[in-house]
Amino acid sequence: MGKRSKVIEKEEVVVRFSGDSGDGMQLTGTLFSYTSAIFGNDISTFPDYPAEIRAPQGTISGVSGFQVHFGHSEVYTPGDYCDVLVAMNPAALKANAKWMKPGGTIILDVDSCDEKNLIKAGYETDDPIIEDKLGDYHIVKAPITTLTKESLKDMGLDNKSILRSKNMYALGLVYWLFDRPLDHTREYIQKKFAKKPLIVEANLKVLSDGYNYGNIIQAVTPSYHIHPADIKKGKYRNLSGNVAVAWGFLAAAEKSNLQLFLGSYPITPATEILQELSARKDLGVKVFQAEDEIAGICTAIGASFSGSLAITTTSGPGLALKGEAIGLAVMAELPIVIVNVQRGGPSTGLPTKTEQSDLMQALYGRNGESPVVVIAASSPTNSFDYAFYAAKVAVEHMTPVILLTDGFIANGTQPWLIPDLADWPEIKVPFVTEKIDDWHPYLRDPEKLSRYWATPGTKGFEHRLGGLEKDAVTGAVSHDALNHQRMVELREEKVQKVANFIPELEVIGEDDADLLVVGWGGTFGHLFTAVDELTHEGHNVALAHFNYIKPLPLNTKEVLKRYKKIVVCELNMGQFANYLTMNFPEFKYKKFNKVQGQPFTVIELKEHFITLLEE
Amino acid sequence: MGKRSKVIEKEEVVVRFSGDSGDGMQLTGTLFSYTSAIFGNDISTFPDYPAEIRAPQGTISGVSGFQVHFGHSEVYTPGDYCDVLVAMNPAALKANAKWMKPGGTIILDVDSCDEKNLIKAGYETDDPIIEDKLGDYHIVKAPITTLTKESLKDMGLDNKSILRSKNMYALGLVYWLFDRPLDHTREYIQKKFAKKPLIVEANLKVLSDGYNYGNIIQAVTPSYHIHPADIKKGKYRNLSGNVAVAWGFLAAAEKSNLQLFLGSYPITPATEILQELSARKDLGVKVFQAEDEIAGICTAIGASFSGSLAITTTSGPGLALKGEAIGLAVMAELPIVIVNVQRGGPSTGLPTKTEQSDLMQALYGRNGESPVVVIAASSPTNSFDYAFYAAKVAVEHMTPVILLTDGFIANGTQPWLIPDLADWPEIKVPFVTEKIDDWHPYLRDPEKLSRYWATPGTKGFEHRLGGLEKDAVTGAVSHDALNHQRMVELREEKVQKVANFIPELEVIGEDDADLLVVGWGGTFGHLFTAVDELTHEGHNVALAHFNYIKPLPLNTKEVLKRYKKIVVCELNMGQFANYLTMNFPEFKYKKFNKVQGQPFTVIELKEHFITLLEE
Amino acid sequence: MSVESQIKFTDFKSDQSVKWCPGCGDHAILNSVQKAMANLGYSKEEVAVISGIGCSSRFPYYMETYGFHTIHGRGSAIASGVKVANPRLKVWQITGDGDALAIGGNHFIHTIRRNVDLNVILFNNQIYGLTKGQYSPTSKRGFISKTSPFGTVESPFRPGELCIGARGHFFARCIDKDLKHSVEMMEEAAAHEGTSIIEILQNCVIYNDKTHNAITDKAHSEDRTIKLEHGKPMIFGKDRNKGLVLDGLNLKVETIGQNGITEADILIHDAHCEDTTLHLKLADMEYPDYPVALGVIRAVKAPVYDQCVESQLNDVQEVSKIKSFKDLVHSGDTWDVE
Amino acid sequence: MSVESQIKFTDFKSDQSVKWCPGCGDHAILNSVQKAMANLGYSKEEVAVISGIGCSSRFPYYMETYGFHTIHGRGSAIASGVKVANPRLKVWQITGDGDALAIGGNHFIHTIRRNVDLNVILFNNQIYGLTKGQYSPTSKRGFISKTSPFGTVESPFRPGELCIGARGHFFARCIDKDLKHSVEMMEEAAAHEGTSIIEILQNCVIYNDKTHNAITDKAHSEDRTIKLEHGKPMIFGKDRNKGLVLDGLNLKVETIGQNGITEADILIHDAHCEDTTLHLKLADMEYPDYPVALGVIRAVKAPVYDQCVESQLNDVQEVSKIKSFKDLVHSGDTWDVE
Ligand SMILES: Cc1ncc(C[n+]2csc(CCOP(=O)(O)OP(=O)(O)O)c2C)c(N)n1
Ligand SMILES: Cc1ncc(C[n+]2csc(CCOP(=O)(O)OP(=O)(O)O)c2C)c(N)n1
Ligand code: SF4
Ligand code: SF4
Ligand SMILES: [Mg+2]
Ligand SMILES: [Mg+2]
Repeated sequence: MGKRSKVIEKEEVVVRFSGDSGDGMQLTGTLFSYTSAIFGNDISTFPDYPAEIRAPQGTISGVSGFQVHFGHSEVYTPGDYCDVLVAMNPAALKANAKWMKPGGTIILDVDSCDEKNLIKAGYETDDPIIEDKLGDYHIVKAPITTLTKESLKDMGLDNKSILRSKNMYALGLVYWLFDRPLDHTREYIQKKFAKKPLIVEANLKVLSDGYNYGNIIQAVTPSYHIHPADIKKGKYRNLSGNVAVAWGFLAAAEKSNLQLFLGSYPITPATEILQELSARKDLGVKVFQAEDEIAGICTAIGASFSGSLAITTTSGPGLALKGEAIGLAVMAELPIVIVNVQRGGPSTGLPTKTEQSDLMQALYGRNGESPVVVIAASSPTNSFDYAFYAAKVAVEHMTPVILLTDGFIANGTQPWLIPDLADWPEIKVPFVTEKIDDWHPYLRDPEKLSRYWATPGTKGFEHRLGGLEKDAVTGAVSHDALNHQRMVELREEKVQKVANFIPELEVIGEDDADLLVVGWGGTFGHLFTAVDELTHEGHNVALAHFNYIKPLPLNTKEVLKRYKKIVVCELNMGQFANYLTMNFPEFKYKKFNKVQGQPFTVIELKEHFITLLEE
Repeated sequence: MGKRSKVIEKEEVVVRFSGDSGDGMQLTGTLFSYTSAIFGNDISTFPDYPAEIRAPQGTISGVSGFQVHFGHSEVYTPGDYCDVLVAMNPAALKANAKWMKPGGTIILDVDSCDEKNLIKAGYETDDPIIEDKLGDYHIVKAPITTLTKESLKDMGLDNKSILRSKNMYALGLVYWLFDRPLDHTREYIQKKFAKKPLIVEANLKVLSDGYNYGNIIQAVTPSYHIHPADIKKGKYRNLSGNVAVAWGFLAAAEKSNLQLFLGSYPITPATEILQELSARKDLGVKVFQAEDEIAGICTAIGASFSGSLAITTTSGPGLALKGEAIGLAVMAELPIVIVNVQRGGPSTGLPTKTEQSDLMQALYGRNGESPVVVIAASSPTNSFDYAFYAAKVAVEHMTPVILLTDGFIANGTQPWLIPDLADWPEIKVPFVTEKIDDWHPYLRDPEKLSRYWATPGTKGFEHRLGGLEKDAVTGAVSHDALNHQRMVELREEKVQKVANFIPELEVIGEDDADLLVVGWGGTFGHLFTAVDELTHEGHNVALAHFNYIKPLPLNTKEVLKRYKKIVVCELNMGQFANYLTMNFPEFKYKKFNKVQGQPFTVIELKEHFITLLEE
Repeated sequence: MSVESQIKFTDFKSDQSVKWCPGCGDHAILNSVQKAMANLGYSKEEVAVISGIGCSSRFPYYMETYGFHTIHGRGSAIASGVKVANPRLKVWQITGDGDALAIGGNHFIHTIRRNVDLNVILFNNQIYGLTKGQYSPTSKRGFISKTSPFGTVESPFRPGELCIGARGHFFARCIDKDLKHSVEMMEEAAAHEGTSIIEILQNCVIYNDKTHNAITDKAHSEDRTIKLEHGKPMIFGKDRNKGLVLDGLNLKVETIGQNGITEADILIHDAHCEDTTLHLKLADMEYPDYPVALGVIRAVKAPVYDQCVESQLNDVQEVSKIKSFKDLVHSGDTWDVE
Repeated sequence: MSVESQIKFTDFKSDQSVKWCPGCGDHAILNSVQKAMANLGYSKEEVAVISGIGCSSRFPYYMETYGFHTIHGRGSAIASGVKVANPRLKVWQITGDGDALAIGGNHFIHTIRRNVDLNVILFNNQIYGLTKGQYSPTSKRGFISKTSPFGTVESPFRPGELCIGARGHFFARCIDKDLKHSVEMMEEAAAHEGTSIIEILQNCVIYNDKTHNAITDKAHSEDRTIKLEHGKPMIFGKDRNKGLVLDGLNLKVETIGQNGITEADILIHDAHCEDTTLHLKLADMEYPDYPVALGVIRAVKAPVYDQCVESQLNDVQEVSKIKSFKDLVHSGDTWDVE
């Protein structure tokens, strides 16, 4: 490695790879994040692709991006603003320049800045840097296309394949920028194209040439230095929220010794869970790709009746369709987990964007008094944990559980310390097998108020379930007035009893903080980072983040009571704040809401909290 | 009329006709209520039939009842407890005795009290009167079966037809009891059986003989005397809540000059609206009996797009199925009214019973931030009014409106002063027809924030709607972050603007009342009666009853502010109380809830209110 | 026969009192199902009876087996889940013309397409019974009901035709009150692997009384229906002298002994033939032009979904190196932090 | 022809940029629809294009007519509402194999059964395109996709068969890139009163490229497909020397000039015949056993729902004494309080 003009020491860095949908930016970003993770940084990533399958080339709506945030200490979000932007065409520059940190570095493929592309991107002059007033950034105007062609000119590759390798050139250059080894990416290339040696060779060459190009331009380009993070020892892998959910259920199935059954219908951004579990025939998962969302949940309810660990996965509009059937599971008191990966609504809304606007739907989107447990994951990797716990609660308490994630954590990835299932809690399945004298289908566990699970095939426990109101004792159909009242109350109490089996709400920060920030679900990373930074900056701010929504943790009231100022931050119009108000009207909640299909930014959160502190 | 042993003077009386499903009690009750109404009493009725189509004869689950409440002043409920019970068999007695007022009169067909029937009804001795400790009531042990047979013995009728006339004998006797004319019932019989002269003759004879039997037993039986009510002059008819809803839409269609379109799927207890409108081809109603609830609303959305006054009708589980499509109407900003006749839930629940547990579903049962207008009718006859206003709001504000009624008011009837449509407000349809220069599909009325209605067939206004987020100005698909925020807010504001066009909340009672009773929807009659009686008994109690739920009337806060004690009474677990808490957390709400598939009783309400007053 | 076959049909009766209207065809069907299950030597615990909502769908409550009275129209989907999760169960679905063909139409056709091993008993009374008398998707054009006071303007589905249109492999038809034949049909359906549809012409005494009478009435039934049996000639009539022959591509009723027709000219019923042509024609025959076909009209072997799911699992598991959660999470790209 | 017919197909293009993948078959179909509408002399305001959700369903945005991109699977129901409410409109429904046959299956078959006057263009690419490549109800058994990495274990629907099973009266098939023929099919569908289904074999370049290639590939297309025309013999092949004949109840491919077969032996296509036998056989023909049938396979007159609704209204209104709300509320049992 040669001498560098300037090395910028950083705690953490955000890099964004962006280009046209066809430019391979998702792969580039993924490879970079792997290398960083293996190097020992903590990372968080987020892909951001167009709503269209193949949006028009060269336009802003066709820009595909992949953001990697990595650092020397723990990293909780993919980052709001980036230090380094790789822009493979003018549209990528146009779309992303507003997300640059002051003083950052932009690597631009200047070859792509021809008139046609500039116009498509909406530039009016031939100098996008000047036009967008980017003079204060370090601009690396790299002729990436030319250099790639140059690099491969003697290899006998067709032009299309050559252009396809541009992304490896850019990646090589970024590796140089951060002084990272090429080994992992080399291995990947060799494995992936094993059957096409020429392509392997080309990609490896371009990667190195990109790296070396860094050496050539080092006199004028700053490079970055980020130490490895001090993270827990062990074996890691990258995990996205959607795969984490799938795997959480696999773990629960293994721990409970139940067969995993998924009934589902594809829908963005939840489809990947279905896809992952469809591939898990090796672990005996039965996946039923249903004709619609209703059949998705109904096959799962049937499988639950049969004694499987039954789940269904969907996103907002699909959850709306499942409402009636969820009510059946409530009445029949059968275990089932409904995963809702929230996206922008209402209606078809913004299907590829994130939002938290299905909370009320999860709580109340059914006829009658129809209580279910609602749990929300708050990061890509803890989606594994909450899928596991959702399954555990469903089975042990014989209740439907709605697990909420969102497009942001579902698509984002984080390094995941591979767990040993032996360390995870047992899941005790309330099967009945031996004859109990006064058994009846609605006999209840006194502690949980849940009934037992007698599954077809078990001799002596033949019984009938159904959606009509049931006698609290015999389980037979009952139209009795007082029995109905009792059952309505019992179903609610049963759900409330779950509170005795979940952890208490933890507060990050001091008991006497001047402001309690409250959040739930996928906003954790941003809220935590904002609160953490403010704390380091000397403010007394605390964070209470909820994963258990219904029932709320037992100490919720006690926590809220401690703080004079509470602000509930959500990516909706205030649904959780309203829910807290219903439950604890004695406290005042300020609301901070954003409904833009985008996560919060740490900066806007901090600004807002500071204003609140000063109020 | 001969001399009577005792005439009981009453302000109001509750009569319950009850017998086996096959005994014709619904008709008997209906005829009696007509006669009372024509006589000039105010009335309120409620039928109460078994969940089964034909429940086992002679059993309690097979009892069919019809209750009539009529009085000399206004009558708001069908009454909790009855003064007079007609029991055609032991099961009817068993099922209803607990609903008798002290000192009331029971007319029992003693012929039906054979061993078989007594056992079926669950009696253990051969004297049900003693067994059920009914000694304090006036018991008229009438051998109705024998007397009917006797009466018709020379007519050459078959035994089945003779037994079918029993109900007319009982009805005749009840007419004697209340000194009511037989004319209307005679006319009815003549019209109904016009083609069967023998049956006409038989029924008329039995009716008279029943009446005359009263004269025979008068020495030992008290009779009742109720003066006509002082009700508004005019032409009246009887109206049930379901027919009222259907007619409200007919009125709105005529006023707005729109074609009425109903897309629906049968479901208890909403089917009658579909049936009534299916019969209204004379008024040009297009009814689409759909394959399911989803198609029901979707055809209506299509018809709305085409420019019809489009409605869909259902009950709880059906509303759950319509959630996704309601979201589409929210996004497309098309007018549509969704009628939900609430029944006992969750799931299939108690389909023939009443409940108010779909309020949260109506408000939130969809994905995303998806605001709609929610209106609730509060009596059988004002279901007409609120159907009309629901249609008016939907069309004038270009928004989906959910109209809530419930099984109780849907099946109940009241006399209805036939309106003159000329007195009803206009419905101004926001059609665009003439070319506007900068017209675009999301151009908004500045006052209402609603868009205009350009329907296919209108030249020059071709445009595309859809469920994806729309640009606030052009209406084109937009993934823009800030536009989404703006649209989410706009849709909410549009619904809130409706508050400027609806009446303020009225309080019945004093501004300084010690207790404000709050209710919504179908509980009005019971709440009002309870509050009214307490007021007459010297308590200072007021009632605020809501028909507009979303948006709430503009003066809601101001009303609530006045009272120190507020109790929200609902047939659910506290959904409206929670909703008020969300909106006005500054007030404290006590909850009085009942979830038994039954309306409140005035007595339990009064008792509870008195306890609260004493607290 | 196994010991299990000692079971009596009364063993399948639950303790709940049956609440259908007196005279309703459902009573007879309940008996047939119980008889068939006893004949089949089922044990109670291996049976799951799944229904949707409707008068007919109250059925599971009356069966002393595992049962699930679910929600309207979703019986097929729920039953599919029950069976796929545990293919060892005998899964019987009870449904009505509204439940299966109105709200449940999509699940009905997809279940048939997938060929999940269910025995589906479709009670066709051409009416919505439970909601008190509205026309259904099988009501005849012009039918007058509470929602069609001037007659419907819709053509009905013909369940057999729809079943075959959805690539169905088993379709049979029988009459509620003909217990013996109904029991036979149920046994055949049970023997068939894959989705078996039995359409039972069921009488609703209250809202659509006698709708099937033209053909089910004892006086005419033999002349107006034909009981098909695989491998047997298609002969019918009180005098067993009428039969079906092929006339070009059409079926035709002929009288044996007239126009030179002999028994040898009569078509032989082949329920097992893959081709749907004749099955469809038989299923679609309507009185008075034709006798209405009863019996097993179509019974063709085909891959069964729940079995395929199992065997694909087995195949993959045999070759896959991933045997446990642990294998999975340690496969692919991982790294160590030391 | 009227003045309206002066309209050009470009008049039907909206100002929105078309966002399908380059090379997607949808582009060609868009052109065909616009050409057909221009040929039909439609005016823009009388057309309503209704779709569900899917790549194909983005179609309405590209049409300068009234349009509604609704929710997944519900296009048929919404289009039915549009048409029944205003029968004067030309209502075209755009749908995909997932939209129409997975989630929308029930509305699809009921719309067909009712025979609502819609022109339904079914884009069959045998894949869920918009959600990025899962198998659909028309994907072939064994098909490998993101949700069937080991091959599906389901048999596909055949849209023509399902359409006929639902009592369909118009079914046609064509190929995305064959504009001329597609335009013809659309004109025929438009001329047909009642539900017209056109299945278009559409190529998804990204997730299921070349799935139809065996038959749509220029080199073989003429030998592997047959373009049916009403009243014309069923002849096909590059050399126009192959034809379909009847062999018992089965269709058979013969070569004219071989085995003594002459043109006179070849079946004549009768699209208007009520009986479904041959239509079904034609619709079900699959390569390589048969050529795949293109063209109008079935086009039979039948009562049209939206027309029946109107005429029933008129009939009742003619005889009813109730002409207004006022008449209604004053009819029947009323009384005066004075
Ligand atoms: C979601 C939903 N929609 C509608 C209903 C009302 N409903 C109950 S049964 C039924 C039709 C029953 O008809 P069918 O399946 O033919 O059964 P039958 O009563 O005739 O045996 C309807 C419309 C319901 N219970 N749930
Ligand atoms: C209620 C609902 N469920 C699922 C989806 C996700 N989804 C959108 S399009 C689609 C399938 C599209 O397939 P197809 O109709 O064949 O259209 P193509 O994209 O192939 O043209 C699915 C599953 C959705 N948008 N809404
Ligand atoms: S209503 Fe008809 S189908 Fe229902 S139980 Fe009665 S007779 Fe049977
Ligand atoms: S994904 Fe397939 S169907 Fe969708 S636009 Fe691209 S090529 Fe066409
Ligand atoms: Mg039926
Ligand atoms: Mg497709």
